[in-house]
Amino acid sequence: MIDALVWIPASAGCLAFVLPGRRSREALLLGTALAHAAGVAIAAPALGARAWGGWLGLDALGLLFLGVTSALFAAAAVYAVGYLRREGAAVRADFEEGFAFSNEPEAAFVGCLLLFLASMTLVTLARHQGLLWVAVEATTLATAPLIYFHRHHRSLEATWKYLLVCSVGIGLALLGNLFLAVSAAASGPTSSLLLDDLLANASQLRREWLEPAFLLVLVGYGTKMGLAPMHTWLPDAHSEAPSLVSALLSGALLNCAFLGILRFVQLLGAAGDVTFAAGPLVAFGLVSMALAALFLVRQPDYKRMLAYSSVEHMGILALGVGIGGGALRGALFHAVNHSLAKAMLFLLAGNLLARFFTKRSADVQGALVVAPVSGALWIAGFFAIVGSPPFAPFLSELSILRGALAAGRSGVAALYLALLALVFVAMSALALPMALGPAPAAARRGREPWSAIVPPALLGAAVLALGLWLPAPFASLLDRAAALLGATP
Amino acid sequence: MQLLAGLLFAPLLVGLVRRTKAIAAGRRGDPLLQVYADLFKLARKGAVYSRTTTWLFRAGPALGLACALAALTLLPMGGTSALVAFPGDLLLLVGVLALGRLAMLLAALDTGSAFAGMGASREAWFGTWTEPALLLCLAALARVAHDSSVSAVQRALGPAAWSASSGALALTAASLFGVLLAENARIPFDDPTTHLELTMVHEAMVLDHGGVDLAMVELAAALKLWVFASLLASVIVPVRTGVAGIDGLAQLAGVAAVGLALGAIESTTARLRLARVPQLLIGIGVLAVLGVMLGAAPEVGP
Amino acid sequence: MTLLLSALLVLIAGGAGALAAWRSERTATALGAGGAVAGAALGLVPALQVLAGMPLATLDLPWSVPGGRLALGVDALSAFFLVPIFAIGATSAVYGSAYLRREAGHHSKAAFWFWFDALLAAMAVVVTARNAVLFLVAWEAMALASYFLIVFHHERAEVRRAGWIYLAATQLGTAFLLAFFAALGRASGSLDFASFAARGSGAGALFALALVGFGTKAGLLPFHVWLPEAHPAAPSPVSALLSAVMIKTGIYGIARTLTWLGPPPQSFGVALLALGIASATGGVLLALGQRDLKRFLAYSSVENVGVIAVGLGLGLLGSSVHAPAVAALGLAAALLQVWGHAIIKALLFLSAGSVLQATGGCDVERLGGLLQRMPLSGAAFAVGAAALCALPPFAGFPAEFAALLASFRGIGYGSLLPFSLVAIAGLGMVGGLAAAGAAKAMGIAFLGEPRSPAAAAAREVKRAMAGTCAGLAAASIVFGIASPVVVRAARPAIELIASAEPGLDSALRGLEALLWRVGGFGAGVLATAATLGLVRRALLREREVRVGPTWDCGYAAPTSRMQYTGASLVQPIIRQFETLLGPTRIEAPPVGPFAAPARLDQRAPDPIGERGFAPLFAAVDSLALRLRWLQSGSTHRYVLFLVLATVAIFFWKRG
Amino acid sequence: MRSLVVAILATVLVTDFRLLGGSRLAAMIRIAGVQGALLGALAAIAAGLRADTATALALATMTVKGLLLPRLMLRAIRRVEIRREVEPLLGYSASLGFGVLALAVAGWLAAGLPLPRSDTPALLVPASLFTGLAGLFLVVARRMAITQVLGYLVFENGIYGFGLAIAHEEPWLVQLGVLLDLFVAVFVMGITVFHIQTDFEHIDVERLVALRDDAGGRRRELP
Repeated sequence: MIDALVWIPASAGCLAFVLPGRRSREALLLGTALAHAAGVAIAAPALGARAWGGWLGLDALGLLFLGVTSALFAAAAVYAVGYLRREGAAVRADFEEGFAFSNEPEAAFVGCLLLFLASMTLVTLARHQGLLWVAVEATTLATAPLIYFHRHHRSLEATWKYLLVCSVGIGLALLGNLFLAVSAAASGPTSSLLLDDLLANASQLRREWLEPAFLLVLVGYGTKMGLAPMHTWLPDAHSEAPSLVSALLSGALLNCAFLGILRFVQLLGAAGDVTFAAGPLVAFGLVSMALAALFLVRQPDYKRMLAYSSVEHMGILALGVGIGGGALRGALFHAVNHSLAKAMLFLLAGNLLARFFTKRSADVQGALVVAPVSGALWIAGFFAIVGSPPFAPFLSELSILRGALAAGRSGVAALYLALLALVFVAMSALALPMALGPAPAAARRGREPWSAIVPPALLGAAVLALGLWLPAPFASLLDRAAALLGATP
Repeated sequence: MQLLAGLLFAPLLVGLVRRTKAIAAGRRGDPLLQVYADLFKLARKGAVYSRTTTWLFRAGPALGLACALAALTLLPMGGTSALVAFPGDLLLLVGVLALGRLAMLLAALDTGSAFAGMGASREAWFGTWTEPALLLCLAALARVAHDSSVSAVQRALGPAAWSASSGALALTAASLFGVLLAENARIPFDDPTTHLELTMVHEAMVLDHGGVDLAMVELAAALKLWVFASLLASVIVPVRTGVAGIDGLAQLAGVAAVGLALGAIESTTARLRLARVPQLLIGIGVLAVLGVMLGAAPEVGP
Repeated sequence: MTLLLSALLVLIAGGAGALAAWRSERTATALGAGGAVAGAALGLVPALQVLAGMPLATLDLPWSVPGGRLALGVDALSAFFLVPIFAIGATSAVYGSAYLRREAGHHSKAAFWFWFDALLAAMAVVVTARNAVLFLVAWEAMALASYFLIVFHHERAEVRRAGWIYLAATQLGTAFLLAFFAALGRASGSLDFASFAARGSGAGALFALALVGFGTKAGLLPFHVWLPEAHPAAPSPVSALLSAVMIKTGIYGIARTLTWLGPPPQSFGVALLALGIASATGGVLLALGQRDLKRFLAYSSVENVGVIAVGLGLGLLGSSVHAPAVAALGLAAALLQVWGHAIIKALLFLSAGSVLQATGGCDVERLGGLLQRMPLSGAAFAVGAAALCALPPFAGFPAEFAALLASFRGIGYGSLLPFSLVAIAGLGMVGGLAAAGAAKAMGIAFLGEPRSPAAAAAREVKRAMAGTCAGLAAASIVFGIASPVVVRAARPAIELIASAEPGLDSALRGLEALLWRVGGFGAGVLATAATLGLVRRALLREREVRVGPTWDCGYAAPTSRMQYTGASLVQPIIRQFETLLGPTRIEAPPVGPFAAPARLDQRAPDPIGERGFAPLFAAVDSLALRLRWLQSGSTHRYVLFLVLATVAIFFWKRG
Repeated sequence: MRSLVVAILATVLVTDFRLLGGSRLAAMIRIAGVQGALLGALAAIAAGLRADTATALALATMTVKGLLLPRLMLRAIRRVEIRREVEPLLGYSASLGFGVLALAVAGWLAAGLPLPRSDTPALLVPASLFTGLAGLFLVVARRMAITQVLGYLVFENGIYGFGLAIAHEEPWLVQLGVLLDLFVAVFVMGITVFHIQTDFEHIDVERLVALRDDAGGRRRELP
């Protein structure tokens, strides 16, 4: 049953390549997004379901990320309809350097988008470490053409860096998975890379292989997740990709890589060796936060700003998981919050780009005047992403802080707070002046299309609602997901 | 009692000072009662007001005089309690004096005159130093007397207190005398008789006042001098027989002595350069701090 | 509690209604301002009830966010802070509805009222929250709402900059509060205020965190830098609300913290006293040099908050040596100042707003003669200026009296002697400097001749605005005379802070009696002055009264440019402190026979901002720029980082 | 049989050093192909698999790694007329020095990783780790994009070699993973490189550094 969640977007994706006509492709995209969301809603109560002989399965952790992915994809799909109509296939002039370029064929774009969804769904459903790895690799394959949508040299460069750096990372992750296989081989004849088997026999896993396996996977998937210092591809890819792709990359793809790491944390936890994971996770978390914060200071490009902010938040996630306990639950909550808020901001960045024709934040001013809804949402999104109440990231960041203090790590907590404050100061100096002030004459005014406003508005409403009220099913899902990783509530 | 004495004798004190100076300078000087005559003459005059001024200019002198009178009601005479006496009235004394000063400052600025502005500037400047110094003096007295009411302080500052903490009281008295000089626009801080515009402080502020307003200003100034002199006399004349008359007379004598001393100083000292004034005032403040520190051993418990 | 909740609802509804009615400015204003006034009136009732001694049920509902509970309660301390929030809130709303009508531009007045009402509601929740998450949410909502109010005129670059400084400062402060609450909740595992029990160890660190966090909001000295930027940038009714009420939530936070940390050690009192004296003297010194009336008032707020901190410090010192008289007087001084300063600063900021609207500027050197042109607003400002100097019988004096009396009492306790001396000297100094400042603000801006055509053309502002100021002026006199009523109202709050020190109650009753006398005396002074005024009038009745130009030693043709300027008025004072303040003058004297025109600029630097925070930010900035080579665009390097990270982590965990 | 395995592994090591010291692009691509073919042969004899599985695996590997990928890359360089020198960022002798060091490190790492099955050739783990390190070195220390792809290919050869050590546990998944990875990486990267070389000849394609943060001129004043 749950395998349909993979099949539907996969087949739709293949179909999109051959389907003629824009309308039909739009219908396919929206229909698949809707079907996927509906499928997730139907599958949600059936936690524990298995398919493909145990290679696929739905647990709390997977459902958490699957739900986010599905929601984000729905938002991006709606946005994409308007976006593709605006972009068109004609040759256009680049607004930064003035040369002419054309876009990728729309069919390829939509098809890759749908395959991207399929591969991400596979990541969240995979119950086999090898399959998980294959799925993560598949996301790379599906996203490369998406980043190279605008066929010009900057996006090509970004794609190239994305491919090269992430492939090396993924290669390391593969090595890690091979190490895991060695570790499992020692545990008996029934060994396999099926997660359920591994968890059941976790105590017999060989530590001397399991631990390096974790380190390799941490670095490998960490590259894809955007942990510093392996994050280097991320600002380029996020800034050059179309905004809705950036939204999916930042909001959904990074989470998928994070899930890959979490599966190993789960294994280490089951093997009683979770303390081994703590140190590297906290270290990568803090380094990511610190580097991102420093690169946010005076960051001239607002899409890169959002990208570095993603690095920072991935650092927060790693930190939270590394600390464990209450911080772990906070980190999972934060992953959801970050996805919603960041996707919202990237979509809005696309709106601003369409109005101001520049990615330099210094040249964007008076968004509230030029595009009142996008401007207001941009401010709201800014406050959400930096963790101001009443938005949900505040709650998750507070949970992580409390977790750190409860674990007796005052130094880490102090550093964490200081870096959050630095990020706030740096980002507020960039993001707020974009919305405020008088508008430049060059900006395009006029009514904003609903497809460009409704998705970010809904994402913003979601992140606001979660900041005010956690629905009981969501809270219990968080609890169960955290329990899978060994956190005692 | 004090109110009566103050109203009666304050102009006399001013006259006494002037007379002393005159004699020291080898002149005969005005009659002692000349100040009264001046005041009456002014009170009967008409007035010229600047177009620039507002009601504040007219209210200033009245408020200033009211403050001086109020200060007077806080002062005891000869061991009897003052008209208004309660713990903490020392602070009220400082408060009303400051209110009077602000009233005069604003009235001066209301004229828009450059001289008045200059006077106000200097008055405000000195005030920033005299106010803490005065408070510290009073703190020292309160410490010795274990009370923060002027009346109680006066009662307590008898020979016993002097013998117990003579050093503290002497320092405080010296400091208080310094504050008196500064607050009342006396040499070496200001020259009450000068009319060289660039050097004066208090007089510059009242240049535009005339008639009954000037009378009020002059009377207020005289009363202020009386208040300080009387306070100082309470410290330096530790005659506490318990008989109000004798103590009162002793206090009056003390006031007179202060007046004579003032005259003597003004005859022998030159006015300080403006820039040096704060240094002297800080010195006065330090004396007061020492006075507090040297005060009686701290009491135990509440 | 129902009333408080309905007050919050009315506020939120008013704000939302104003936003919904954004098409019609008039409707939006009516809904927004009306909502603020109605909500404030509703909210005042429970606050006053509690102050009158009627306990109020607390609200405690589960809240699904981690660590959160929807817990609200109004105890004496909350109620004491609620009263100014609602009272000044309503006053500012009334004033603002008239004020905003003349503010041109493309600003959304609907948004203004939305944030205004939201700010009131958030402040009310801040002082009544009984759960840390709820508190922090309200605290940040307060910061956000005030930020949007401050950047109302965001078409001006300096306003945006001021808003950013405010936002950054408040966020840095909040970081400390996050740490504070998280650490406080660690022992009990809960973030409910009720579970924050006294803890022996670590209280000092907790108090330090709270002091920085709340001190930033309150505007205590090293953390005050946002205040002189934000308050002048905001529209005046907002400045009034910020300065009179919002910064007091920082004081509330400190007071609330003290109820959790158990009997305070001496160091708490010393810290507060030190911060307080530094803020009071530093604030007033920095205020003196300002040309902008609203900036002056903002620095003056730093001073006044400093006086509150001095009061708290003295109170805690008294508590620490079990001197109930000192404790009671100190804490009473602090709380008296909370109300007193709320009235004074609201009055002054609103009057400054009237000046701004009447003349188009707030630079005192371009004002003058306004008392003649705006009699009611000017008179109100005069009262406010006198109150600002803490003179009897105006609103500032009762607190000053109590604080000084506390220090005088403190002299009697050996260990408190040095602190008392510092407090006395500091407060005395502040009093003198404040008088100079008030003379500058009042004397240069309102008196004398107008220094610019705009000032000469000024007319009295709308009746609603001038009337509001006059009402506040009257309130400031009434407060100065009837302050014992406030002490009585504050008594249970003081007992909460001082954790039931024995003897506190009688000391407070004693203070009430004293303050009645002080008030009566002050009233007497005013009455005497009035009588003297009558005497004067009687004397002048039969005399010739002429009106002419200012005599000014006989200059026949005075111009307004010959007047003493504000800068020269305070110049001798400022120069004495140049070592602290940094250079205040930029001089280019004429040189040589064919000299270029000479220049003399007076500046009013903020040494903390210029020599403290600016270099710090510059250092972070340069560090950030120096690391940029990491992102050099070279894939070779990027892969190298990846490999190095792998190698490093293997050496760390496996080496 | 055992000596044959050792001989193959030793040859792999030699190819690694040849790659580190190589300067002619086409030759290096061929060497990498040879390396892939050797590993394919290794799969057939050393993995302890059933004969049919082993044969299939070896054939697949040899085809893809030994023939397909090198041909693809050779075609790419012929089509777009890339310079034939590899343009080292680090000199050849230093590269060889690094090789010696990396070999030592690989040996040290392998010593800490005892394989569960005793019948695995002892040289397998250090040789594959070394190959992986050599590949990464090529990615980092050779300037051109095409050599980075080549380096990646060698890196993957190393991982593949390691995968042989456990091929009996997870035969299909491991190999499929490796091949898929290669497909993604080399195929997509190849296309990308092709694009880089053909579409944008006017740009200095060897230095893809337009996207960066250290550009000095683009500073923004803090408000």
